[in-house]
Amino acid sequence: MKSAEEIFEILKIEFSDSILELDKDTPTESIISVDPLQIHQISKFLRENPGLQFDSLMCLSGVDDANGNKIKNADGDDVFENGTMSVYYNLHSIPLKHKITLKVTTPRTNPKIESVESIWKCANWHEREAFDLLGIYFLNHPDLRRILMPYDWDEFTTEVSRYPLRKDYKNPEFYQGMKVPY
Amino acid sequence: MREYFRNTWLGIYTVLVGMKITFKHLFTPAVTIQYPEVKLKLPERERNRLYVNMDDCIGCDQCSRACPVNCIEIETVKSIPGEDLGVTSNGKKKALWVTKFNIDFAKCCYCQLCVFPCPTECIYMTDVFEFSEYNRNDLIYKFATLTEEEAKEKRINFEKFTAEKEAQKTAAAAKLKEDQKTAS
Amino acid sequence: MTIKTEQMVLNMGPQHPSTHGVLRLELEIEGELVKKVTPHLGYLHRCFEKHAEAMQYNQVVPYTDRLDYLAAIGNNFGYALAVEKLLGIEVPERVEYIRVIMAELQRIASHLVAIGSNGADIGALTPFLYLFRDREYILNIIEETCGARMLYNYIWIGGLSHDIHPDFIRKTKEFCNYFKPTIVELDNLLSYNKIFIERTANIGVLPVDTAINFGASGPTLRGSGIKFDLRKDDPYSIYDRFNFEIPTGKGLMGTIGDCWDRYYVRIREMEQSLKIIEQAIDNIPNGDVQSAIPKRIKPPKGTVYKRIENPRGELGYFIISDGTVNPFRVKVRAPSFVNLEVLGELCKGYLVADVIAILGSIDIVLGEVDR
Amino acid sequence: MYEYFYELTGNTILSTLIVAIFPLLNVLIVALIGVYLERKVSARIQDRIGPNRTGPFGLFQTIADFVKMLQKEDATAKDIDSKLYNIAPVLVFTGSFAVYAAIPFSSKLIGSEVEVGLFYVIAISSLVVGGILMAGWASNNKYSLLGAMRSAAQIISYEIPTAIIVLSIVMITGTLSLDKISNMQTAYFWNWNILGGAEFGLTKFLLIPFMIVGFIIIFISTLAEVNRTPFDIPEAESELVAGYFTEYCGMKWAMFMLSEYGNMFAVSAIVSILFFGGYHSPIGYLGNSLGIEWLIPFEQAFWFLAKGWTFILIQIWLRWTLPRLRVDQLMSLCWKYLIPYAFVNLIVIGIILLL
Repeated sequence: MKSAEEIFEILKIEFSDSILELDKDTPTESIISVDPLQIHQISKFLRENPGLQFDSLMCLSGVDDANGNKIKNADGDDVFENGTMSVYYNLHSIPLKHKITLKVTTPRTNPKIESVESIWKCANWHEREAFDLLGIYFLNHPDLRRILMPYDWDEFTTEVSRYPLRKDYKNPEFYQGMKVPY
Repeated sequence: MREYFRNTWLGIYTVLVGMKITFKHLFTPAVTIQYPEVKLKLPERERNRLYVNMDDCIGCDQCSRACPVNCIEIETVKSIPGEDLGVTSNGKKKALWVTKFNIDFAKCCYCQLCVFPCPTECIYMTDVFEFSEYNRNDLIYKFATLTEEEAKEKRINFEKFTAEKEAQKTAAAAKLKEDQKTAS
Repeated sequence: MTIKTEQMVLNMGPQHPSTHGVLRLELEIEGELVKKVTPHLGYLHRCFEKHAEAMQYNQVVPYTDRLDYLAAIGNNFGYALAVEKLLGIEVPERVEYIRVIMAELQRIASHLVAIGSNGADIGALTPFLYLFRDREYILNIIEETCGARMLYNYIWIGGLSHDIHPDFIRKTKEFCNYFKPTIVELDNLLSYNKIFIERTANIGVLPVDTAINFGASGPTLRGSGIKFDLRKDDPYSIYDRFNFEIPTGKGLMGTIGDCWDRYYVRIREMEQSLKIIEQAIDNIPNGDVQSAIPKRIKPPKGTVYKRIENPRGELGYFIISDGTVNPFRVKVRAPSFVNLEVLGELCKGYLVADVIAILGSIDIVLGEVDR
Repeated sequence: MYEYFYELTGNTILSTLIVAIFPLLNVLIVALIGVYLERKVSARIQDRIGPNRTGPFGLFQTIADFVKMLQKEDATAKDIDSKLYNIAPVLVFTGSFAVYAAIPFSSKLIGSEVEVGLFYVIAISSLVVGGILMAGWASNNKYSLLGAMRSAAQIISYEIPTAIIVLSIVMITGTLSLDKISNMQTAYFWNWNILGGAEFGLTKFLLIPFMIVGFIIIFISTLAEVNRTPFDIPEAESELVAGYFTEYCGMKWAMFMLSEYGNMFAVSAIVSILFFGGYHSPIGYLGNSLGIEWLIPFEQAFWFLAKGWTFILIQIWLRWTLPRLRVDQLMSLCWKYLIPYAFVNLIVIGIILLL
């Protein structure tokens, strides 16, 4: 059993630059921010290090941070500019019973994060969901398709109505000829 | 070989055990009820269709705000002095005409969140559960006791009253100005 | 002479008697042999996460009911615990006890449906109806207390919507006594039936390491033989006060981690739930169940991930608060969603009929998969 | 029967049609009451009440269903092979109906007293397979196709243990005529084949256990031949929606149902003829003791129907108790269990008869 601080120290030694910070301000759990393009390496280490053994990925959640400036785009919709997207990884070790939360942040335009699908298979659908609802691209994901939304959602929608869980999402007017807000 | 005969034996034996159980159930009384004729007694806390006792409603809009699906629609008109709206059963004095109190039961999710904040306990859930309709619009229940004309009248009254008040105010202001002017 | 064979694509669902709702499985089959299973989701997507962002914290509770509609108490419970952790409030003892009893009753009710529909998928319709009859007892008990049969909105943040009904304790005890012989009957009628064993033993074997890697949880994970139950391993509420065992798959009829093990774990879990209820029911302290409910729920900035053991597995709520009355982000780690992913792995090389048996043994609820 | 009407009318076609009315009526009644019983018994087993709205105790439920089915639009999919699609239900029904030609309902009520009745029954009931395959193929539906393939494999495989057990009965009785087999088990129930046949002696007592085994085997395999649970995999509801008749509706669907229930009664009748004395009463005839000759055929018909219905009830009871086997397990049950047991049974019976 290790606390988040100890794990942070271990990671800091192993991956000096990729480990960005330890956020201890949140009331419930500490969050380790890492580099989005190194998450695969770090995850692999976390899983295979005998002192850590994070064998289970409890949850992977994409979040639209809704920061940056709110501007109006050409169509007159409010969109965010220069904001960020985050993905939170809640890890757990069944044999050692410790938990940790990782966080990666990526720019809002063209968000790219390394996939951890090859380390924890359950990340597959979670990542597809984050891609589907937030438009976060996971590099090296074997099957990055929409999962909850229709597969042809892109064809009928505009920029602001493509990813529903983004904070600047607007319902499209029509989908396959059907009026969306009925 | 032993396994083979064991399988045969188990196959026959477990089937017979199952048949014994189902045979016993052939003669147990049915647990179902004949619904439209026989109805279960519903518990007192049953959460089904909402009912609003308009005599007690003070038009505070709290239920509407508590509703997670926005199925309650309330419109109110302020009363003008001199109008008596009566008091609620727990002694609160009403000050608003409730001109519209619609609940859309096609949307309602029967969560009871609207019942708790009501200060006069006038909205509550009843045990009525059979209210299907052929037309979706028939599921919008209108609880407001005022008729359209009355509601219109109240609105006009209030507008008149505010207009009068406004006129008085402007008159007063004008008068004040004039007074000041004359004073100066 | 070589016979030319072709792979056939069989669409199972979204309208199919045994996909437990609107799940579409794309089966690639050779004859009856399944080569690949691709689940397609989203037919029941109701935008829970987007909705939750527009609601106040307490208004989200009725929406959580509709995730796993067979175990709505568990959903309420997890959400309430997550927000309570954000708020940092302690709930009264009485509330904790009632919550645990309700959650365990709900677990039994949910497992009854799971077991019954697993049997019905394999063709045994009669046990299914017997189990629904027993489930009715539980639903009646809960209905008497909170007024609803399926979508309870019972566990609130910081308390409960109602105190228990005066008859609650008596009826729950009656149910415990009534239910024990029916488990025996169920075992004789279905669990030890040779045909049922043939259909489920050695089918859909899920090894432990695969199960953990796929994030499987609940009976699906325990059926593979690992003792992992959040009620023991990461105790929440007051589960650490009760004495119960974690049933695991032992491979009694075949290989460890087969469909029969997953099925049997559920039956044994119902017994353990009864044990917890019996320990808790006599010790409910007095108190006011609504005393800790905050007037205005406005948690401080922060994130929380709280998980509980729902009947189908680990139900996690990941909530980000930005300090306003609305949650900034609510992500549900739905057990069925994660467990379903393993289906593609399990079904390879089995027959079409086995896909049904395996799907039934994983026990998904589409309301939770699609959210 | 046929000869009687032929003498009466002098017309082969007319007399055939008249004779065919009795089994047709029987099939219709079996389907009507069978469906009702199926629903009522399943309801009782499952602690429910079952149909109880149409008529007293819901007795008219099946009639109401039938009327509904008649009125239904004959909706068909676009890409079906319409010729085969339309012939299939007729062929299936013909197969199951033609079996009745050789079944003796009583000593007087026999369609045709063919000497090779058993042979005919086994042969003609295979016609059903053709119909099912046609239905599955013509529907242009993958579920139907899978169901049809399963069904063909199943019915053909299960004919082997049936035939072997029939063979052992033929060895004991020495005839293929169903009427003669029934007549050999006349008078009292200890003369039934299941209790070793009519001849007393050591052979009879030695035969009893093997006849019981034979009965169990033939009962299981006939269950499989009529696609009843636990062998209803061709129409396995939870896997294949409805198997080979997924795409059928209205009257064509009703034909399949009719033939299913007709088949159920037919196989029950065969089993009762082979092992339970056919139309003969287990306790002697009232007509004999009262001296009323004409009463005997009616009594015989009663006993025959009673035996048939008993087996139908057992089939229904089994259906609502057991889960369903998988297609390969069904095959292994047939080839690995029933056929070896049936063979051993046959050999042992042969040795006993040699004694």
